[in-house]
Amino acid sequence: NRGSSATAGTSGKVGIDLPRADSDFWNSYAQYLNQGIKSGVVSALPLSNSQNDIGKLVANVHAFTDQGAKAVVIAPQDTGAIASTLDELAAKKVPVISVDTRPDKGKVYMVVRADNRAYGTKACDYLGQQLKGQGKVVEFEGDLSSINGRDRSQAFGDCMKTKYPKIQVFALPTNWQGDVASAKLQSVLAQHPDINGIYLQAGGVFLQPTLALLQQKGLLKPVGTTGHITIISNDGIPQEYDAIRAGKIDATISQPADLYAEYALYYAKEALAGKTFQPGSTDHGSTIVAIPNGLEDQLPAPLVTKANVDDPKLWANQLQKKQ
Amino acid sequence: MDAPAAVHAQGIVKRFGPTLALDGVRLTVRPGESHALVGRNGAGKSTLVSVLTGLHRPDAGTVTFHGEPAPAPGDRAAWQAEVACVYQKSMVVPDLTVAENLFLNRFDQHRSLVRWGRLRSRARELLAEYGVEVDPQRRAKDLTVEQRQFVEIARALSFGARLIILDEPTAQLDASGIQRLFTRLRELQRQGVAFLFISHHLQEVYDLCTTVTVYRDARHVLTAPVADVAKRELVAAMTGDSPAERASRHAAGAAVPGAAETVLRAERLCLDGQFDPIDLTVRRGEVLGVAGATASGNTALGETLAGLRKPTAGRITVRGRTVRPGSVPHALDAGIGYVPEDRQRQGLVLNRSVAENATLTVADQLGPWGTVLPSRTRAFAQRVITSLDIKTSGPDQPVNALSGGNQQKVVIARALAREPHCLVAIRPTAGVDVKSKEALLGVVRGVAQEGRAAVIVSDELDDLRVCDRVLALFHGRVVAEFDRGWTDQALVAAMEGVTEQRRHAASEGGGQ
Amino acid sequence: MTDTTRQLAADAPPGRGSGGATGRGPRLDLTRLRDLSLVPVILVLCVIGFIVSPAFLTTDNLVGVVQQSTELSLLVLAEALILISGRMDLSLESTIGVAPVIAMWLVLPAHGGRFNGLGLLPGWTSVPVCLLVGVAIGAVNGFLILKLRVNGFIATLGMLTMLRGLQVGISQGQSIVTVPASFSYLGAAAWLGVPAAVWICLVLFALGGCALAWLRHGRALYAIGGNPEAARAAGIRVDRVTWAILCLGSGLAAFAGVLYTGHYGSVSATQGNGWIFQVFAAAVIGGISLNGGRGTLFGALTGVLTLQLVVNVMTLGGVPPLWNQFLNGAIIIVALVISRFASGEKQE
Amino acid sequence: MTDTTRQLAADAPPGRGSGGATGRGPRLDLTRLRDLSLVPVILVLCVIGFIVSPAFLTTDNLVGVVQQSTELSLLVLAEALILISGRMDLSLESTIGVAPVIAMWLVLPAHGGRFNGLGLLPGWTSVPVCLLVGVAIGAVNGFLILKLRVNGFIATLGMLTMLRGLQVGISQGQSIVTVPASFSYLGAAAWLGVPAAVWICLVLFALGGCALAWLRHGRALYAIGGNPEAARAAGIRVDRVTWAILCLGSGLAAFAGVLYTGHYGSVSATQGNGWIFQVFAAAVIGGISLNGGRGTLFGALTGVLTLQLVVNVMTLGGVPPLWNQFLNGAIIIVALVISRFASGEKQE
Ligand SMILES: Nc1ncnc2c1ncn2[C@@H]1O[C@H](COP(=O)(O)OP(=O)(O)OP(=O)(O)O)[C@@H](O)[C@H]1O
Ligand SMILES: Nc1ncnc2c1ncn2[C@@H]1O[C@H](COP(=O)(O)OP(=O)(O)OP(=O)(O)O)[C@@H](O)[C@H]1O
Ligand SMILES: [Mg+2]
Ligand SMILES: [Mg+2]
Repeated sequence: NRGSSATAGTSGKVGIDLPRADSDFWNSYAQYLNQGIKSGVVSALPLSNSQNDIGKLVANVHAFTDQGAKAVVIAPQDTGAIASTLDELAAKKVPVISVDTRPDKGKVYMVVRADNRAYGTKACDYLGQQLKGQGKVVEFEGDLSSINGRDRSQAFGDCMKTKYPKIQVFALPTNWQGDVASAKLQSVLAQHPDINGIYLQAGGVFLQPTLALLQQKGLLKPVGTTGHITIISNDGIPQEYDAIRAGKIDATISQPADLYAEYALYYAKEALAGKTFQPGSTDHGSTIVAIPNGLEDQLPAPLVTKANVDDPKLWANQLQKKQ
Repeated sequence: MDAPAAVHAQGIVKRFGPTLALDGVRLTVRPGESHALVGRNGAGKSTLVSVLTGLHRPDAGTVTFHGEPAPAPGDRAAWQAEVACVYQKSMVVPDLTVAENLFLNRFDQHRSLVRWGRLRSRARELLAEYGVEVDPQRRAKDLTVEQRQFVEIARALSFGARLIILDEPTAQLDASGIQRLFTRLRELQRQGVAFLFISHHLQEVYDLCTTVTVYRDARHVLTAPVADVAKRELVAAMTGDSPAERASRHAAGAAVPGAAETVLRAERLCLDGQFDPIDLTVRRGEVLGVAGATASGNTALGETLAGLRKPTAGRITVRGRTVRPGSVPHALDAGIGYVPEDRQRQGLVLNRSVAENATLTVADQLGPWGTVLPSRTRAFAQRVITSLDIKTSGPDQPVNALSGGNQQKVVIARALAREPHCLVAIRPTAGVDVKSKEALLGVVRGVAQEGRAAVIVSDELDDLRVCDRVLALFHGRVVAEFDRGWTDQALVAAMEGVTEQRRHAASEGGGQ
Repeated sequence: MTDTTRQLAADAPPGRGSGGATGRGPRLDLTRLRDLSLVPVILVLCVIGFIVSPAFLTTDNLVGVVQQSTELSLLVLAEALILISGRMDLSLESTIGVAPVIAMWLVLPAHGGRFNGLGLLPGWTSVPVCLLVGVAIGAVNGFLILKLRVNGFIATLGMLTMLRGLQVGISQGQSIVTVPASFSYLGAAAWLGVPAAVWICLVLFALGGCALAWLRHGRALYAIGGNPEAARAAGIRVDRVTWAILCLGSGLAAFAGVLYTGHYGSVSATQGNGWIFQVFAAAVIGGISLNGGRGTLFGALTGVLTLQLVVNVMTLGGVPPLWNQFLNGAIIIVALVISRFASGEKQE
Repeated sequence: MTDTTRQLAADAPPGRGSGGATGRGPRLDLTRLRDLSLVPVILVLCVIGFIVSPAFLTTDNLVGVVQQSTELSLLVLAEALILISGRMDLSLESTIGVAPVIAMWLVLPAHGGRFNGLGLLPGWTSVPVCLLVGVAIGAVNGFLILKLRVNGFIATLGMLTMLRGLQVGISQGQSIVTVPASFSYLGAAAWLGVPAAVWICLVLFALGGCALAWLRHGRALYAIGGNPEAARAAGIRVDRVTWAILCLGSGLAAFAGVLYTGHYGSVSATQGNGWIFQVFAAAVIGGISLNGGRGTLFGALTGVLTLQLVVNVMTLGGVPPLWNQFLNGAIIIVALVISRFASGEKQE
């Protein structure tokens, strides 16, 4: 009956927008959302998809409010252009849960995301330790005009400069395109055959092209053997786990799609119930921090290596169980 | 009589959407016969041609060649074996070489591989055979109109068909070109090839053909031996009304007093590669003719006067005011009206209305503050439609739905719209039927009568007859100047550069 | 008499419905019909929208739809003018982003904010500067197309990439959130309860429509697009007018950028990204010919509304996200086919 | 003699370098020159490349560059054929992605894998099926353009969106990692130390080039693109040939998809996204006219290599990431201008 009492306050519907439909990560996120909605955490309007276009996102949000949504869950891939929409929603007293990105401006009820800067730093530290502080590292940057890509790049770059100055970094912009990444890596390899490490900012896009290229160049040596190129990926999708198990890559940072979905819905429910949160650590091993325009629940983003790759708690592993 | 007709068409009906292009017409061309098909613009001639050559399938009616029914619509090879054709609109591929255009899609009967060397030599032979000096290597778009026309003719003849259709083949040829064409055709006649010959130049019909068929408004009007119909009857049949007084004789009206003020003057005007320094003056009430064959540079001269080309030297003045060279707007403001050579290319915006085209040059006079008031536009258009009697359903009809003749009238209306001091018209009656031709030339003459002036650049004697004075150009030089009363032979000779008789040779460049 | 009527029949242009033959009235209707060809589509969409959700017919929703179309519609307006005069400009989709960024760069203070500009100019100049930048971009396009005579499609495509790159370079890929009030006013303000942007767009379309219909230079566009040589022979300064239109078009795109900034609260790093295809789609299903000389702004406007309504209806209808894009494409094609048959003209 | 030259001069269309007019030799050179116009650009790029990094001239790097251009070059080959015959197909960029996905969907087992297909067909059929899907797509384009007579640009644009949406819908937006060996072989294998894909592309371009130069149907493409009516009068089945070419083009795109899958180890969800602009850029700077009837495959190939070399040189030169895109666009424009002046033809 706790459930019922919880849902008691939540008479209103929740409008949920998906940022894009063409990536493994966001599709798993959608799956978890649907599970949650089915299990009746909240009652939601049909999910919409803004195809990575802020204009569509705004249009969809309008549609939600017109349909009487009492709370909104969005994942604005452009953190600037959502500002005025947030203001409108604030005026309408509609609480907003922003997943994965932190809007630059405008009131949000809660930001649910794993700190992307932390990704960059984690990756940098891992590579730094593995390479004992020297060598040559390639970094596949995402789209320079995407906040998450930028955070990861900056954090990675800063950390490398300060902590591991002896490591030479080649930052390759790719617009999240696998073929571009592969082409540029190939060029760099021609220039520096002695690359020791690679950081993939998005396993979903870069993993297969990278492996394919290394395979073809005969550089894909199992972990531990000499000449192995240390690869750390980012996302935590099943394919990366397979690669880790197979010893093709060393590690990945699990961007918790499951937690994104779970807590997006959780905070939506609480928002409808009128509950407010305070900065501080939470019951689910994360911390809520205050940001200028609201609160942010910084979910843990575990580093996955051969050691813990089979941990059932990792979302990708649960995904596999399902199938 | 007994031999089956080379081609026999019976009860042909063809409509284009609302348009009834052919209304149960018939046509019979006997073997070895030279058959003329005449009719006003829009009579349906070209449409019949495309039916006879298998490009259009008739809505009703039958076509037979030598007694056998026509080939299946798709089977082009069979059609081409039966009948060869020079269409009214150019049928060459601009970017391909002459050689390839000649043998398009029939490079080698059996092998699908093209052997270029062989193709070129065959092309050279073919062109030589028909006396066309063109390098088969050149790309079609680099040819002159005449050269292209001859290439198409050579191609048509090369199919070895016993029936050849020529749709206005002479419309773009100058006198010498026409002569060359005719000599060639007469040879073929002797070899027993049958012709269907379409032209708006009735004289050519009399020169070349034995039988003539007249269409009017998509209907068959008459078929008779050429010998039995006088020109005036022919015209009557085409136009459907009693023969008008033909103005083929030299322009009437008082001679222009030499004292009359000069309207247009060009001083040492010259354009490299086109024409050498030329002086010319046109006085009030005068129509000056600039005669010349294709390469004579007379077209370039006209275009330079109109501001379309920038002269390399010399100046143009209208009533003493110097005109900024190479600028159409300034030429217009100075009072030079212009009728371009090719109405489709330079004359008209085909998908816009008659009204809009007619008022293109006066858009600034149809309303305050740069506005163009539809009411005034339509009123203006209505005026020109009535004054030039343009056959159209109204000012709002798009011009591409008008026939050539009527399209040409719209172009002239546009040129006259600004009431120019001097009208410069290049081949104003190209491809226009006799009736329209008289009307158009009458208009030009009228301009002069109103105390203004006109320049007609052309190689058609009919055009030049209305002129008070004619300059003959040859290879960019004025080789002769004629006052009224010149003889055709003299003028043609001058245009051909045969200048044995050079009465009042122009002060300028009597050369060679 | 009979043969005059036949003559009329003879003079009727092909394929414009049997009405075309008989006199003026019907033909006019037909011509207008080409511009109205999308109206049925829009009506159908409205019916569907009403069926799938009662929220559809609320003023809120409809005004929302219109407001969301404002920026796109300005680009379409610009592209329509350029297409009518027989040219193409792909770079509009980058101009809408780069012009505001450059303006901000010149205007914003050199330090303090997350994005640091040069602080060369006072804040109130930002809008005019933005427009000027747009015009300048148009001038460059004009130079490439009219002076260097390179292929317009690829030249403006190159500009598209280059300008987008310029934007990323200057803004370091960030969205610029703090902009001068004057800059964000127009996009954000509401007049008489309706967003200012909507009024402005309507006015601009009305102005453009009148100009094309009644202004000398407006008519000139059709002449130039329909047959440049004839236009030149008729004394129209073809190159000059074309150039002016390219500048005007880019200027409009820059202005769309201003509205966008106000509307979405920041100069977004991806502002206008990938819009150009929508722009062309809207223009063409709206009856503008890619070969120039044909089409009206009203048609173009219906084109934009159609595309925007589709998005709105699909959201309200709760189309499964995965099949969203598929439907989008399908509907473009359907609309295209409908407008082609409604206007009865082959779109070669 | 003088008079013939004058006469020729008279006919020379304005703007073709005066060389165009005179005599035979020069003209031939010009024609050939149009295809070679990018060679200087490529040489310059090579020099720059060598300066910025000695690694540039290593076989590794150069082979790499060529390998990276294989998929793109196949699309360009397809587009070139379509453009020469006077049409356009934007949907190629989606075909390269959707064709493999559909093939996998039909071939992969219904359960077990991460992506579940229907398992209707044995694994070895995947490549042929993929090609067939491509051809089918081309047929649909042909139907829209040739039967319904809608505007080809927008129709294929709609197809682009629709097919991309179809791919997302079927693959649920995932990349498909486990594909039949036969499917990934061609893209991954190496023959004589050079990637198989490179050999295949070279062969295909060579075949295409020969077909265009010596085959009757090849020549027919130029005729159709140059003057459809003349082509028809000459007995070429214009619509049939055009349709065939559209199918062939989409088939090639599907095949590019096969190579892509092998090359990058999976059918990526965004395979080919946004390539079409590059395709057009490559074709046009390679001397193919968007108005049809002009251009050679060799030129197109140089176009692709130019674009790819630019990326390679910029990477080796370590261009600051932020200015990458800007340079890219700038270089497209420069290449365009160069090829325009080298060929001496206005690109209207
Ligand atoms: N492409 C077309 N579409 C529609 N109608 C056409 C077309 N071509 C010809 N027509 C119709 O066919 C009729 C005859 O046209 P056609 O070209 O045969 O005239 P014509 O006798 O050749 O005139 P001209 O002497 O000017 O060549 C015209 O009245 C016109 O309405
Ligand atoms: N596209 C068209 N649509 C409708 N009617 C047309 C079309 N083209 C021609 N016509 C009709 O055809 C008739 C003349 O057609 P056509 O174009 O053959 O004349 P023309 O070729 O311009 O004359 P000429 O070639 O002798 O100058 C006109 O009556 C006109 O109404
Ligand atoms: Mg005709
Ligand atoms: Mg005709």
